[in-house]
Amino acid sequence: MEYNVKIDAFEGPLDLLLHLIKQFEIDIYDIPVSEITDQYLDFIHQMQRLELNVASEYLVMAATLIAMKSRMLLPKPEILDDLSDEPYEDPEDTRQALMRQLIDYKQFKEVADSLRVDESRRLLLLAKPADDLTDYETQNLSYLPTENRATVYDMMRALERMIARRKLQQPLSTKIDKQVLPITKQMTVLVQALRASANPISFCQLAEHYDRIHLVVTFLAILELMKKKAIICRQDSNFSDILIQLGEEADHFDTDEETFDY
Amino acid sequence: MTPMKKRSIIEGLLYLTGEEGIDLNQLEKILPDTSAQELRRLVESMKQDYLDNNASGLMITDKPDGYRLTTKPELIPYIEKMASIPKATPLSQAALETVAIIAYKQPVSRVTIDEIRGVKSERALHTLLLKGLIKEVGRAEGAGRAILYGVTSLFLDYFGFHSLNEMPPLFEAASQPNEQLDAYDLFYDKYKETVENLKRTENKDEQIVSE
Amino acid sequence: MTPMKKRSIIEGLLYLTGEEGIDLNQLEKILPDTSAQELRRLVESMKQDYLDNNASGLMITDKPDGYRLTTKPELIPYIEKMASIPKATPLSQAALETVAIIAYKQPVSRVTIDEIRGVKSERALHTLLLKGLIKEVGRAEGAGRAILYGVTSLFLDYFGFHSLNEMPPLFEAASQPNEQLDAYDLFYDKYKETVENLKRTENKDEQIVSE
Repeated sequence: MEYNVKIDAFEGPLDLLLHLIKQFEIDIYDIPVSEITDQYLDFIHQMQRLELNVASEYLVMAATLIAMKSRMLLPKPEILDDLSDEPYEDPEDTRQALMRQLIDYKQFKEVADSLRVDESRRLLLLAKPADDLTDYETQNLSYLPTENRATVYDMMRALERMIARRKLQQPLSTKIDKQVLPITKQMTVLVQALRASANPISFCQLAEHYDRIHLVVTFLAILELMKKKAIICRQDSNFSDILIQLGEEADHFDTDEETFDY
Repeated sequence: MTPMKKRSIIEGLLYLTGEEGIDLNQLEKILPDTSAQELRRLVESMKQDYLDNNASGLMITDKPDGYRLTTKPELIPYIEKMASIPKATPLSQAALETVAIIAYKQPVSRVTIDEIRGVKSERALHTLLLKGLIKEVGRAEGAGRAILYGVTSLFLDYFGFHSLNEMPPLFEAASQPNEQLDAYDLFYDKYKETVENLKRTENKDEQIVSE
Repeated sequence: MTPMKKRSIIEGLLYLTGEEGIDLNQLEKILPDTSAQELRRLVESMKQDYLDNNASGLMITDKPDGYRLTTKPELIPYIEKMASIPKATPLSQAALETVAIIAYKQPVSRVTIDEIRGVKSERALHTLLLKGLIKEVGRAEGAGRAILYGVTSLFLDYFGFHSLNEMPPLFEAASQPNEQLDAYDLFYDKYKETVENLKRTENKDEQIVSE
C-alpha cells in the first residue's frame, strides 16, 4: 500500500476516516469496524514511521477505534450489571454514533467545497478600495455616531487588509523569497555596482533595500568575492561600517561550481 | 432630472465607493425624486450595458441591498501583471468548514463546532471573526456561558448569496440531531437528495467556471 | 488583441488603481504588443468618449506620466450628499488603519504612520483628531520636532476597552503567518489555474459574464 497523502492534508481524524472510507469504498452507512480500524491504524503507523508529527486528536480516535474493535470481539454480557463501576458500553452504539458523526461532518465538508467554488468565482471580481470621502463631508466632522460603532474587529480587519496591501507593494513578496537567489548572481550584481560607483560602497548602504534572505545571500556573496580577491573590504574599527571596493582580481573572477547557491 | 444624468451619478458613486458599494436606500436619499423601483430598473439596464460593451472592463455586481462596481473576470490575467493591486486570499479549508457549520447551526458555540469537525476550530474562528464573516451573537445558558457565533451579512456578500436560503439545502437534515436519531430513514433519504442536489449544482458550477 | 479589448483592460486597471492612477509605462508592460504612442492615442479617445457620454459620471484625467479615473466635477453635489449620509461603518478603512497603528505604537509621528501604511495619512489623522479618538502627546526629539500622536480615553471607551492591554496582541491578530502563508500558496496555485483556464477560453469570456 502506498501512502502518497500526508496527514497535514486532513482536517482531523474524521476527515482522515472519510478519506479511507472513500478510498476503500466502504459503505458509510454500515461501517465494518474491524476493517476501518485496521486501515486507520495502518495509516497512522505509516505517518509515524515517516516521522511526521501526528496530532493528539488522531491518536484519541485510534484509541476509540481499537476499544470498539476489541469490544466487538467479546461476547455481550448476558445480564447487564448497571451497578458495576464501568457500565457496559455497547460497541454497536459507539459504531452508530461514529457513523452519524461522520455523516454529519461529511455534509459540512461538502458545503465547504461548494462554498470554495462560490468563493473562487467571487475572487475573480475585483473592486478598488473605497475613496475616503471625508473631504466631501459637509456635516460636523467631530460627530462620532454611537450607533453602528466600529468594533475592534473592524480595526483588526483594516490592519489585515493593510498588511495584505503592503505585502504586495514590497519588491520581494513571500513567493519570491522562496525562490533561489543564487549567490553567483548576487556576486555579479555586487561587482557591477562597485564598477558603476566611483567610491567604495558601505555594507549598510547595501543592506538598505533588502530583506533578510537577500541580506544573507549578499553577505555570502561578499565573502566569496573576498576569497577570490575580487573585492577588498575595510573596517576601521570593531562594529564600524564595512567599506567594499574592487580588488585586483575583479576583472577575471569566475563563478565556479564550488560556489553553492541557496 | 434625465435618466442619463441619473445614470452618470450612479456610475460616479459606484466608482467612488469601490468595494464598499452603494446601498439602494443610499441612492434613494441622493436621488430623492426617484423611486426604489425606478432605481432598480436603471441599475439593471446599466448592468446590461456594461456586459454588452466589450470596450468596458467593468461590471456591476449585486451585494446585499445594493450594488458594487467590479472588473470583469476576463481581466484577471492582466490585473495579475500589476503587483500593486492587492488580491484577496481565499479561506483555509478549516475556516470554510467552520463557517459552513456556523451558517447552518447558528447560534452555535465553539465546543459544538469542535465536536462536529473532530478538531479544534479556535484559529479558524479567529480568522473568520477578523474577516468579519462571523460575529458573536450571544451567550449560551448554563455553566461557562459559552460564546455563540452566527454569520454576518458580509458572509452572504463574500460568497455571493442574497440570503441564507441560497445555500445548499441540507439545513433541516443537519441541524436537528434529535429528530435525525428518531427518523433515521427519513434523514437518509433527505441526505441522498441533498447529495444529488449538491452534485447537480456542483456540475453546474464547474460548467460556468470552465466555460 | 482588438482595440476594444485593450480599452476594456485599460478601463479595468484605471478603476482598480483609483486615486493612484496608472503610469503609461505600467500599461506598456501589461499590453506589450502596444506602443506607447498607440496607448496614448487609445487613452485620448477613451477620454473623449467619457466626456461625450452624458450617461457616464467618470472621466480620465492626466497625472505625471500617466492617467487617473475620476468623477466628473458636476457630480460634486451628489458626492457631498452621499458623504453626509450616516454610514454603517463610521470610520473609514484609512482611519481604522491609522488609529490601530497609533494604539499599538504610540507615541508615534505622522511620518512613521505613513511608512507603515505606505500612503499619506494626513487626512485620516485630521479626521481622528476631530473625532477625538487621538490627540497630540508630545514632540519627537531632533530636527523638525515632529508631533507625536496617541489615543484618547474616548478611543478606549468607543472600542469598549478598559485599558490598552485589552487590545488583541498584534502578532496574533495581524499576521497569523502560517495560516496566511498556506492560504497564499493555495490561492496562488488556484489563481494560476484560473488564469490558465481564462486564457484558454478568452473568446468565450463574454458568455460567462452574461450568464
